[in-house]
Amino acid sequence: ADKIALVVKSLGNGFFDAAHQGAQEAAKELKDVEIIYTGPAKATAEGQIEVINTLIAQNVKAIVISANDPDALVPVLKKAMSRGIKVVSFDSSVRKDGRQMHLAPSSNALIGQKLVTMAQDAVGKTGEIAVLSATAQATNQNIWIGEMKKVLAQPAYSGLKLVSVVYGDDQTDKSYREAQGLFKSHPNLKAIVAPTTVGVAAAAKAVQDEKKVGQMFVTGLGLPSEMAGHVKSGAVKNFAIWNPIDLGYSSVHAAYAFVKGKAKGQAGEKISLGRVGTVTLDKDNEAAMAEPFTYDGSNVEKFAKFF
Amino acid sequence: MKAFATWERVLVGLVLAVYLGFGNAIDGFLSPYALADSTTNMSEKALIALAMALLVIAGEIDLSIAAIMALSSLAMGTAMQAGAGAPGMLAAALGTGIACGALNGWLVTRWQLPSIVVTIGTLSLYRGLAQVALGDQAITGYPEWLSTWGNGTLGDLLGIEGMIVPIEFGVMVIAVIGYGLLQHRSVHGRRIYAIGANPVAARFSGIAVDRYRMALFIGAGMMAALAAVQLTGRIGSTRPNLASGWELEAVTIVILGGVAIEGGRGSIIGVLLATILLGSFTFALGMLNVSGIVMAMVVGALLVGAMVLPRWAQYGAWLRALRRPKSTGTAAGNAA
Amino acid sequence: MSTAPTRPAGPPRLALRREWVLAAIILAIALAVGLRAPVFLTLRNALDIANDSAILAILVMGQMLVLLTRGVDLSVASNLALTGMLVALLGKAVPALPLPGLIAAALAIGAALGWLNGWLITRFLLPSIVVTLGTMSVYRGAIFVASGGAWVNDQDVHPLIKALPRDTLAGLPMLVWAALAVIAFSVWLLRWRREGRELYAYGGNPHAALYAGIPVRQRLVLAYTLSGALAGLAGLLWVGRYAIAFTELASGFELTVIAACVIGGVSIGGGVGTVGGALLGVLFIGVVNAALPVIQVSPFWQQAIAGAVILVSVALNARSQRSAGRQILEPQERTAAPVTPAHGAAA
Amino acid sequence: MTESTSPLLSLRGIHKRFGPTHALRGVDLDLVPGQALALIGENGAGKSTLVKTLTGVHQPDEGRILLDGQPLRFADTQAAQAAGVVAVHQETVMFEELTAAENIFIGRPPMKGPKLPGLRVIDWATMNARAQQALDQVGAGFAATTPVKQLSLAQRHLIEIARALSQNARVVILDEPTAALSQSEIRDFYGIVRGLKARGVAVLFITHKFDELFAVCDRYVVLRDGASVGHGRMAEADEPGLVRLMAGRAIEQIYPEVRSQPGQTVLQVRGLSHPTEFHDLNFELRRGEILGFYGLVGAGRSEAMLALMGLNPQARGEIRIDGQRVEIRDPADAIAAGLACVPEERQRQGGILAFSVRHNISLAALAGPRHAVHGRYSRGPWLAADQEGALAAGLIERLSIKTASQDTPLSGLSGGNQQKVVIGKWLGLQPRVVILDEPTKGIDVGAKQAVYRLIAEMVEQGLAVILVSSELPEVMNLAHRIVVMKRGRQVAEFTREAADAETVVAAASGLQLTRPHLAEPVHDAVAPRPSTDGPAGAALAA
Ligand SMILES: Nc1ncnc2c1ncn2[C@@H]1O[C@H](COP(=O)(O)OP(=O)(O)OP(=O)(O)O)[C@@H](O)[C@H]1O
Ligand SMILES: Nc1ncnc2c1ncn2[C@@H]1O[C@H](COP(=O)(O)OP(=O)(O)OP(=O)(O)O)[C@@H](O)[C@H]1O
Ligand SMILES: [Mg+2]
Ligand SMILES: [Mg+2]
Repeated sequence: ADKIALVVKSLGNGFFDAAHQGAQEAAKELKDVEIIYTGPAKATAEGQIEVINTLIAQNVKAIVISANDPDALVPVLKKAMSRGIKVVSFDSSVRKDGRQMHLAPSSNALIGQKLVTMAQDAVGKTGEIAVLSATAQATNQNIWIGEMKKVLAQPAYSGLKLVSVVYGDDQTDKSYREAQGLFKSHPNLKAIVAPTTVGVAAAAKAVQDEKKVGQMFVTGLGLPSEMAGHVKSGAVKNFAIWNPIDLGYSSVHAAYAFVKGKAKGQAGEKISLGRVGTVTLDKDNEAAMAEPFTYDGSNVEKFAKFF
Repeated sequence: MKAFATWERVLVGLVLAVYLGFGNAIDGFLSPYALADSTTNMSEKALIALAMALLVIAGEIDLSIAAIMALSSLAMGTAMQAGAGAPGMLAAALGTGIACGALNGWLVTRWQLPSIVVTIGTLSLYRGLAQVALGDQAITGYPEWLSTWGNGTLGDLLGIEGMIVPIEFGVMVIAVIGYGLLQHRSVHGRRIYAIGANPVAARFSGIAVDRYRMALFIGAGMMAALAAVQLTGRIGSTRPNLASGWELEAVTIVILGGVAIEGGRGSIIGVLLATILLGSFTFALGMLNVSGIVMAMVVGALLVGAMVLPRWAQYGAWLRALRRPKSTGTAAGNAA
Repeated sequence: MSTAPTRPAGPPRLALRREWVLAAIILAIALAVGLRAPVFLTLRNALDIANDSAILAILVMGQMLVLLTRGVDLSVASNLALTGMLVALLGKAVPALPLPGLIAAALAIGAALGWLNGWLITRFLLPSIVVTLGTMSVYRGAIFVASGGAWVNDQDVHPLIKALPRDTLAGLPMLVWAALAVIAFSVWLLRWRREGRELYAYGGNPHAALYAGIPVRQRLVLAYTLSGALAGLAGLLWVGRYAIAFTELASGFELTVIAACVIGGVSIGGGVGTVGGALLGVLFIGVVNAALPVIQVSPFWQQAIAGAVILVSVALNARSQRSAGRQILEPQERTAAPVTPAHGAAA
Repeated sequence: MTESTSPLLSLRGIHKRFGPTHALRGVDLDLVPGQALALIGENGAGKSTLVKTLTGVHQPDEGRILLDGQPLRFADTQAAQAAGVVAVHQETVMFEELTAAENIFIGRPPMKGPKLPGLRVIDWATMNARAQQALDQVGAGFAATTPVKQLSLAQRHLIEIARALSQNARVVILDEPTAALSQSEIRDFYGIVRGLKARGVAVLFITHKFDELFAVCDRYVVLRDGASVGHGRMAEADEPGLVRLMAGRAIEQIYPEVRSQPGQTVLQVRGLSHPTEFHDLNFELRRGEILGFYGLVGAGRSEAMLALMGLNPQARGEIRIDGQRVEIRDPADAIAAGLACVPEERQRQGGILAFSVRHNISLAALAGPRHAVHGRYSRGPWLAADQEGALAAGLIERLSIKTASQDTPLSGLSGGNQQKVVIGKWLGLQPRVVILDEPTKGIDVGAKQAVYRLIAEMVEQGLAVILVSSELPEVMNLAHRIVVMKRGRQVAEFTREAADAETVVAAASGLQLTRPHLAEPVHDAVAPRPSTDGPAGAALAA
């Protein structure tokens, strides 16, 4: 069987475990594929490089990776490609010359839009909102925050005021404290938008503990399994996430297409992603899978069983 | 102090066991490419581990060493952005490493503070400064020569076809030889042992203890800068979290190499062997697709196990050692 | 000074002056921040800080016991996370378990992990920094193995665990009560119990402790076991407070714990440190942590500031702890005779 | 003192090995209630090892310990204490951060509270009161609640003795208890030992000072190379005889004749002062001269010597070598200027226990480029094993250091031999001025004689020596001139001819010569103590 390696930012993260589940689904479908699910102990580029070196030594056919650093992985991935290994990045991208294609879970513009509309759904037309991000360096976080700012600049959202961006470093305690800090420094805050699964759960917990349920809402990107409780408590009205299972599934399909030579990595090329459909590569060899899916009280319980 | 004591023999045995055992069990583990790749695992860490080894032998420790790497890399990147060429970039990196090391050394010698506390503080400070300067940005677009240094092979450098030994490995070998000569064959090495074993007596013997401590911290800063240059070259980008957690890996290598954490004992050969052992062992585990966190766990267990096994048989070793009157190591050092 | 001061019965209260200085600094910071953001000086905020500091205080009490014996326990954060995870898993598997059972389980698991450190250190005569560096990785990895890398989420955390830190008693959250209980226990142990005094003795002079007939090995194992048990308790509270358990929980927190001890004047060299001082160290970190977001210091600055604070406080500590010398000359003569040598003038 | 009293504690055929070292080879001795037994032997004879065996620190490899005729084994120090065997060890056993009372009751504080052992707490009041009682018994003039870190070395020894007393011990072992005590304290100490004997305690007394043995001991046992080689009644023994037994040969003249005549001035010290330790010291030293520094323990001599070596940053003053003013900020400066110092605390300041004998000897000789011998034992910055080995071999031979090999770690040598190594370290450096701070502290007669010969030899070769000593005979017999210090001040200076024991002691202790007794207890510099009466002049008789 062809070995396809799924390299994630770090292991022990529900999101990537779900992606792994999708990858296994794809492998079952594609028959002669074996998935290696791996990642470093800490979410660093250096750790991923060590992992990739061992994958190269194993002669895997393809590497599907969510990068901790878009640039740092380029040299080692180039080495991999020079030894005939196909490289597809997903979720968090690798610079263009370090991979054959990138499969974004969704387009950044769509996510930015989604985050703002969810905030508006929660608090209404006017109010102060704040962003609780992961680390200050997280690429995708910063792009999404940038997109949000673009959307907020539109007249339709002029009532919403982004008062602060704070960083919880994807640590529960720090995120929690940052959320509390927001309550104090911005007494009129209406919503916290956290485009990170750790942050959104911690912020929801803080809202609950501060007994601010109903006055203040948390929204953002989160996993149904982690958020179900908070939706029930009322701290969270809605949140969104792309479907990580589908993302893992699609990435493996894309990688397989490269392994079998069905895809070459040219702009405009169409790549089939099995049951998810087909995507088209843009000039940077990037493609977006789908727009994020919104979860609320009506459907969260159902999805919480999956991821 | 003998360069090849019992512990080094144990390490040689373990290294052989890894190469023979895993070489048989894993396809391609002994292929030239895999061997060459596996050295990237260790080359930069060896540089900081060597500097750390000397510090630990002298009874000190530098937990900020990886943070210095981040700051040095940042300085180099900033120099590049300011239009500096290769000499300017290297000077910026080394200068920063030396400055950081000097600050550590100054705090330790001038204020007579325990280095473990000082460097926990400077660890936060240096990484924090890198974060202040870079924020959410990264510095990229490093020139080709730097990338070659980090990723190239000696074959590329010397024009020999098929010589796939990475340049970084070559640098490591040179550093090991240099440190080995310094520590085992020079007067300075002897004095460093003396400082670690009994700083008070060393001072009474006319050794400028604080000057040596200062030099060792500065040396650690320089090695961190060198490692940072290589690592930056290898990955082509600078971020505030560069090499995060490497300080503990360096300490692990040093201890596994048989350097006594209380100072006064240890060998460079041991550090080299420990570097190779850890590098090859984690590479082999990686090829078995053991996940990173479990690998860290195995390495932790290896560290404890390696220390425990030789003592397993000595029942009551603990009491015996306490009974031997010994000079008050660290306490005396602080009092001096 | 040759006349010994007579003082009331009890152990010497060390470095009293230094502790007042630290308290004054903390007060000054709080007031300065309060000027810019009055919300900082409310009772509510004080309670928040107490709440945030409670877990740190519990861990610091344990760490202090170990530091007193010239050791260090780098594995506390991993122990906390592993115990937290195991208790969360236990709570998930046995929903009927009552709260005392959960607390007992947390204490027992934590104590067992701490005991292992102590056993390795004393049985094989290993330096604590090495052993706990190793077990730090081992315990962390064990979380991954135990949980299969999966998270225990809000809805899976045992409701009693979640409720524990939030419940209040007499107006104070249980989290704070737990910390107070641990502090009381530490005072009792270190001031009123033989075991506690012997930890000071051992830390001051390990070699002599053996001659003095102190059961050294038991005492060391006790220190590590207690540090572990308190880490276990902290793990339960942590998981309850944040309603989540995962592999990277509290990673890196050991350095904060040690920093709090050091700021509070507990010596890395052993034998020196008081409960009061350590608590001030905790409070200091709590106040600074709470102040930074409130006065809207850029998050990028936080780590650098934390580092600088540690350095300044240890430097100040070192200064005030520097001994005044032996003073062979009689004081009145000393003041009478100027220091500058009369003969030295003709150089 | 009759022979008929049956022994309380007996040792029969005790053997103890440390790896290749056979430290005890068949020791027999009996301790009788109400008597003091002197244990005599050269350095490394095994005295301390025997003590540790008796107190449960070490287990004997062979042989039996009998208490009241019953064989028993002391598993640890606690077991020995429980059986009433208590020791004041050679190395001080103190906890600096704790109070005197806690030190006395460490490991066995009085407890109070409910019957449940887990809930009982320390009874501070009782403990302090009982500790104060024990301290008063030994004449210590400080409060039991004083933290030990505020006390002097001598006061710490008193605490140790108080600890032994407070344990109602049946057997008290004193391993060189007087090494750090001043003359007057030693006399007080005799009273304490006599008190112990009067209470029916069996005392084992170890010291290298014979006058003490004759003053308080009833019987003796001589140990040589780990075996008992003689025993008898103190009253029937004489010093030369004991020395012969100890050394296995006769040692006649302990003090060599110092024949050298002082030449031109090498070292001049002017106005050496320190804010708290000493004030306005002025002296000079000539080639081939031995300058004695006498004073009571704690007079500040060591501190002054540290200042000469650049180890006392607060010290001020002018130092000239050959008339040239030198700046000394660090020992390296001092060594470059030709000064060398054998410090007082051998294990902490002098040698590196983990280093081999060779490496200890060569440590200073591998000196920096500023020193005369630079490059002689190394090739540039590189080590030269043969030169180093030759240096070590030469000094081991010259000082007759007893060691298995050059590679033996210093920790494997006895105290006297360690001291020789530390002195030897400096001889390799060929200094101009050698400072010896209590060079014979805790070493045996044989070793002392060797050290004295060495000193004489050094000055004959033109070196200048400063000899700091608290033993009057030492300075009286060796020094050309004697400087006396008292409480940090230089109070008198004598030439050898002009000095007599009484005058010198009087100067050191600040007593008027017209006073009838010299024995009037002297206020120790570090901590004045109330007077207790001791027998007159006994200590000075040697
Ligand atoms: N723990 C130990 N390990 C190895 N050798 C030891 C140990 N303790 C003592 N020895 C050796 O045993 C011998 C006897 O030493 P011991 O300390 O008993 O001598 P001592 O008679 O007390 O001498 P001193 O008068 O110098 O105190 C010495 O050769 C010493 O080096
Ligand atoms: N109160 C004390 N605190 C700390 N160290 C002490 C104290 N008293 C004595 N010492 C140490 O013990 C050693 C012997 O002390 P000592 O009383 O002999 O004083 P000294 O300054 O050396 O005077 P001298 O050599 O004239 O006796 C000193 O080197 C000193 O380091
Ligand atoms: Mg002895
Ligand atoms: Mg002295």
